[in-house]
Amino acid sequence: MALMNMAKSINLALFEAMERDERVIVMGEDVGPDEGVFRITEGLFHKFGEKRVLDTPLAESGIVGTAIGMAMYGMKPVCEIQFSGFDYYSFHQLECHASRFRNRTRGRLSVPMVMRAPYGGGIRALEHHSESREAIYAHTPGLKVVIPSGPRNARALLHSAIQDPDPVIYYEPKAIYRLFKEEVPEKMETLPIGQSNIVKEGKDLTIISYGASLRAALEAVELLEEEDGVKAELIDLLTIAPLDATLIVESIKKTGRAVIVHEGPRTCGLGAEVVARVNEAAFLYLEAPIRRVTGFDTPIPYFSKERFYLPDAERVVAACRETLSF
Amino acid sequence: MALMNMAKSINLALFEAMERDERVIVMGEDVGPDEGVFRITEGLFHKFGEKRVLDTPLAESGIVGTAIGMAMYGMKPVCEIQFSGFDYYSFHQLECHASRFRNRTRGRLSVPMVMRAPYGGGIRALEHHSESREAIYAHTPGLKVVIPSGPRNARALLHSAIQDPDPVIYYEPKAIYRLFKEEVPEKMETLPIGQSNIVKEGKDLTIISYGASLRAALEAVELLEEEDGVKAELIDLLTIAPLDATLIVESIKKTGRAVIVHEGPRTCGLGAEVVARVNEAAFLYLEAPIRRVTGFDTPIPYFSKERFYLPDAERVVAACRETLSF
Amino acid sequence: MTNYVKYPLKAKPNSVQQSLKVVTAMPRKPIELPQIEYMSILDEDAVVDKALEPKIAEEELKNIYRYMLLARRTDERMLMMQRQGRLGTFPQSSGHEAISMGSCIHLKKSDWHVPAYRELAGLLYRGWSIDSTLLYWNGFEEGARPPEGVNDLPVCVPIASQLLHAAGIGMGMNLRGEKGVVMTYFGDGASSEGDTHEAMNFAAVYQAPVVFMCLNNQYAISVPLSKQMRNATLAQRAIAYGMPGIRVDGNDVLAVYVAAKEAVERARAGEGPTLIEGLTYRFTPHTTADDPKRYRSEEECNLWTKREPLNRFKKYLLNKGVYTEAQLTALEEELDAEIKAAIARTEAAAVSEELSNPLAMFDYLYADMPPYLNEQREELKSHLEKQKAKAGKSPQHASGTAR
Amino acid sequence: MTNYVKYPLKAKPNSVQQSLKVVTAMPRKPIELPQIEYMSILDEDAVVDKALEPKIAEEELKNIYRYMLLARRTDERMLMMQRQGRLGTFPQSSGHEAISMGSCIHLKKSDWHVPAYRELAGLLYRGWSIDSTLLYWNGFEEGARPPEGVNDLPVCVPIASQLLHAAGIGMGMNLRGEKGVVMTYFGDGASSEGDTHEAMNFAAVYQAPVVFMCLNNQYAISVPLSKQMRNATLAQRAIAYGMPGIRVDGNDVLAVYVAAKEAVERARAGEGPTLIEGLTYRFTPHTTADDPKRYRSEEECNLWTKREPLNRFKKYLLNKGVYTEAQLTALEEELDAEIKAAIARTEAAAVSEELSNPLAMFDYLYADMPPYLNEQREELKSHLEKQKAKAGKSPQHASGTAR
Ligand SMILES: Cc1ncc(C[n+]2csc(CCOP(=O)(O)OP(=O)(O)O)c2C)c(N)n1
Ligand SMILES: Cc1ncc(C[n+]2csc(CCOP(=O)(O)OP(=O)(O)O)c2C)c(N)n1
Ligand SMILES: [Mg+2]
Ligand SMILES: [Mg+2]
Repeated sequence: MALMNMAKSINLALFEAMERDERVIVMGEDVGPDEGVFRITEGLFHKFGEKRVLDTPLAESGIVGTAIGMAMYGMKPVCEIQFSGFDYYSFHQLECHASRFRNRTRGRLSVPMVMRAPYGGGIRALEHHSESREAIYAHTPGLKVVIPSGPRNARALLHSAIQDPDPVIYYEPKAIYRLFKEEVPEKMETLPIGQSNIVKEGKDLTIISYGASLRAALEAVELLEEEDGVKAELIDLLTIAPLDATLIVESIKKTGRAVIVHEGPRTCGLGAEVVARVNEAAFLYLEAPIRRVTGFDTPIPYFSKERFYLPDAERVVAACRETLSF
Repeated sequence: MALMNMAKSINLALFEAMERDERVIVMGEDVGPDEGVFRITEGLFHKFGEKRVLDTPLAESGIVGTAIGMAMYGMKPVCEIQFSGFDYYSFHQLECHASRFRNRTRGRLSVPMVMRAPYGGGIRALEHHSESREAIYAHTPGLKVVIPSGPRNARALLHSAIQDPDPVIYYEPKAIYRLFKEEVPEKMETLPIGQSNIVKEGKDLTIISYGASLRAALEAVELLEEEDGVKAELIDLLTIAPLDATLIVESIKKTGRAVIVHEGPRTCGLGAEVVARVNEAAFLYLEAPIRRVTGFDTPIPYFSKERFYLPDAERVVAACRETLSF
Repeated sequence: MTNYVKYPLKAKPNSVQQSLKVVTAMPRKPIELPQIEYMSILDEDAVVDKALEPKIAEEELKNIYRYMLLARRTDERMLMMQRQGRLGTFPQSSGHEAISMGSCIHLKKSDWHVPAYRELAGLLYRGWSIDSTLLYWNGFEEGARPPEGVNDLPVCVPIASQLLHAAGIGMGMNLRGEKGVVMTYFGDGASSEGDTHEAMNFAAVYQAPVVFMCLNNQYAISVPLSKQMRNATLAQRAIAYGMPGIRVDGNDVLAVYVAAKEAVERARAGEGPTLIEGLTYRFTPHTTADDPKRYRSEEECNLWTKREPLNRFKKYLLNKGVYTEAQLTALEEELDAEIKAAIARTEAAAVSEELSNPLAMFDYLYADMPPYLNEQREELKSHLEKQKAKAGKSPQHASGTAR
Repeated sequence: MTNYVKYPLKAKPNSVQQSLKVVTAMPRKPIELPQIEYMSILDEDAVVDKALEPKIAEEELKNIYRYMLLARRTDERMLMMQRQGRLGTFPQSSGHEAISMGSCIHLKKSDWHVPAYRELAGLLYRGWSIDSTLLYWNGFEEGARPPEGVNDLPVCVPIASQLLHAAGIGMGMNLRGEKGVVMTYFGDGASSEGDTHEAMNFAAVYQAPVVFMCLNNQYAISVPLSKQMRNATLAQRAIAYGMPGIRVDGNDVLAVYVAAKEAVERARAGEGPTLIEGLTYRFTPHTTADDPKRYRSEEECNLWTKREPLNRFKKYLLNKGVYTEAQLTALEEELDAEIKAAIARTEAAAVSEELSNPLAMFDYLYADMPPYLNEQREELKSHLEKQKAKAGKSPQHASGTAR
């Protein structure tokens, strides 16, 4: 066991994956000697050298497109897009190719690659450095999307992503890279893609969240317990696509009420999908409308005001109270 | 009045808009002497010449990015992406810029442009020529998204889009370009962006659709009336973003039941958003879960099997019956 | 602390290679640049430049001709089928056979072939069946499945995007220290896409063994070269990436052969990528849905049609005594029979249980089908079963919606 | 039939200009290509090449120096502020002043200036206040609002994307028959993006009056030129687009001045775009968050710091008698006061009611606010009001979540 933050545990997972499987390579802008703008690739260049840790030219489509080629060639590229706000540059490569080669070739070729990118607000960054648009990937058939929420699951999920035979988007909530530490077991772990986690059991309502927003949700759970005596069940999605609908639906069948919390824009966001699935599968159990506490349908504001955009515990608590008193 | 199909009415709108406003220019691949691969720009090059009808190099980001520049320079570019399946190449320009310049510059600059693209299946086209991913644009703050369903509203909506001071995505359901004709009034019309249309009033349930899927929905309405004596209310969204939530919600308050029909993938699609909005605004009126009849969460199959992917009247009818008997 | 984290944390500062010396002498002076050449060997009247003529073994010459011819005849037959409604819209490959065969003939089986969509000759040569081409353009994913043991990617529809895959495969060879060559194809229109730029730059930076074959047929659908670019040749783009570039007569299979041979040899020797521009002409419509009369003159088209590659190569082979007229007639008959057999096979296969099963749309998306996809599969399955049951009762078929 | 549809339906077939003649003579022969030059005028010891020295009016020389200096001093002050937590992370402009001022000095007010993010000198010269820079890098959109009457785009964060806007503006000028020039900026790293390729190609095809100024400071964050590209210079990329290109010493404002003047004159004369590469060095970290020791040596950095542009230009002006030492001291004082005043103003403005209102995030997204956005605005408004009411009761501030 070792106590570490999430930046470190992601780094550890990369290190371990590269050690155990020589097909794994890491590529992206500044991932080499600079060790990544968030230092997520710390030590990798030094240890594995320039044949396995590639500083690329500044071109996102180039990064993802060549990674697709390498994956089909038999490697396992883990490519980094420096900030998720720039991964639109390479979206066509993911949509047209990474997500489709297996289907297109009836299983003959496949694209076992991972695209990592720091996403989300909360670090006083510039425009285009705080986006949270995971729903676009969740809406893209053929991709899987995972989002960790802490050091231990970050490492395990990254291992699962790298070992997955299909392309996985691994979005890193950068606001919590160094926010807290956790015990991470010595032994390498994985975490099945497609399984969500009940962080805290409860009976009065279900709060569903993921990534950095989970912190606000956790805080809200405590506030609700302290101030209202309410026992909320908290689900950490961990995988955004494919959704663990069973877990969500079972919880809501128990509680009858739900609030979903994420920082991406509301319209057609993950929250909408969760509502739609619950509506389909647990309609008769719902005692109140499911509320969405999300980023607004605007670009996330420049950093002097980003905290008003990001869901915080107070907004979550308020939504829960409305749901509970419906 | 003149009877014409939708390909013709879109062409007419372009012609009229270019005649009345010399800032309007048309640009894209093969829009010049070739008059567009679907002949939507017929006659324009001949009439307005190469300063207003631009055959561009084969580069979608180039098309959208230079259109953004022209729009800020004071022009009104209407750019065509040859098939919506290739507009991912230019998505970053829309996400990072077209949708943001007004907000970024606190209203000082704006990007009054239209991006047109034929979308959707049903014409036995190649891979990447039948996509329906309008939800991505609907999920992007700062854009508006409209989708016509017939000759008359296609012309009116295109005029509204061109006159709009902000960027508008105008997706053309190519399956119905030449499927039927309609009387189109002589006088130029517009249709307010953000307003949906009740195509047929009913009381038993609400069917919500748009684009080419509306044809399946219409057929379903008739079948339901004939075979089950059910009076369905049919809403044609016309604008996908911003949604006309009031109209939808009012209808469902009346009928208590709804089915939404679109051909894009289900997860995080437009259907999810409609369900979520209704859940928020009309929870107590709902008598059954809202069902989604959509494309599946796979790429649309190659054309020998695309008809199994696209919602047809039978799938809509089946969903309506389930909803009605819930 | 565990073992896992006991690795060195600090990288050595990278000693930057400054390839760029600062020139301090002040006068304006020209920067030294590599040369870009034009090459043609076999002209349109089948006159050969003896000095440049490559020595090609008879077997190889026959192979080249065979696949050029097979592609041409298949293409022609497909056009007829398309007109009869037996095939979907497709882009003809006729006229592009020299670029395809003159280049991919240099590939070993273990090398990679990354086509765009006019490389039918190369696909057939590489081991794809005529059947797969027919299936592909008739809307069956099965036609995009590369044969076992063949290192090819299938036809690529999103323009220029495949060039990055080729670059990536080449990078992979280098990174893993494996010898190999990647041959990839793109059009003059494709040259304008950002992905083309990124692919050539990546290949150059990593010195990947990639040969970028540009089919400059002077049109991107209706858009002529003059509206596609201002530069006089595509070959000169090589200068932008610090790689060798050459323009050849793309209707001259010998010129393509020589340029591609040099490029492949460089790639195998670890000397990185090459850009080859083959100047040709698309004397057919863009696809069977296109009407070239809208945007170009018949004179222009006729002029270029005379320069097409197959006929001049045939004359060359006859002149050289590689074939007799009689042998060529026999060859035509042999290929015709092959094509007909393939058509019969695929038209039967298309209606077989296996290929007509719509549920396959769910089956290959992921290695393991996620639960929600399985639910959707069940949804469609039960819908189809209900339809079937109903169809048993009424003759009206279910898929009769307006579209 | 109405009037609306009575327009001619058939376009004339386009008479394709075949800029490409087919070379029928067979031997391999070189294609003729334009030359790319290197130019430097004022060397690092302020020795000037008299033959190349441009004649610049004294007022203009002073203007150039003034804004170079103002940018440098603002940048230095901002660094201090950033270290004190009074500003966010920002990319320093120090060292890039010659490229910025040597080029944008040729713009008329009605011309367009499309920066990346190291053109502080140019922005100030064009009429942006120091205040807007301070606001921008402190997380206020208000800092991205171009001043009235100034045809500039704001700082652009997504690399290379602004080049297409510049090309589009230039195309607009041509299409509307309006005279004008667009000056746009990008880095060596930016040169690898697909958008850069597409922008140059569009500008060339439409002969748009655009000057592409490349700030080649030899690093993209940590990635050195040698990993960014294989070609020896960026200027030679001009050949790929059939446009003139030149490399200049980017620390030599006179060389930049001359190259940019020629480019602007060509653009105004309808002769299309130019690519200018200014070779310089980023002697600061990439941004205030960067640690260059990780990837480059101090020796290299020191070597290049000596070549920085401000000092040599100052010496030149002193030698030429444009300024006396005393005048320069006075200028320093004047600019220092300007900067201090701007800091005071913006630190007050930042906490003003107007600039600190979070509801502004909804107010400028569309010309007319759609209903759902208004609902979300109301949602946030009432939330903030509740928070305020609560804060009145307890001292704990609401935004105290972990992030
Ligand atoms: C990204 C993308 N944009 C547009 C298209 C539509 N399209 C198909 S072929 C073509 C022209 C291609 O021209 P070129 O690269 O010269 O190849 P050619 O067809 O002449 O061989 C276009 C625009 C596409 N398939 N992909
Ligand atoms: C599309 C995109 N990718 C990545 C980044 C992150 N990023 C910011 S600056 C930079 C390096 C830019 O290098 P260069 O173009 O040489 O400009 P310089 O900073 O050296 O002036 C990177 C990778 C970005 N802003 N945009
Ligand atoms: Mg072509
Ligand atoms: Mg740089």
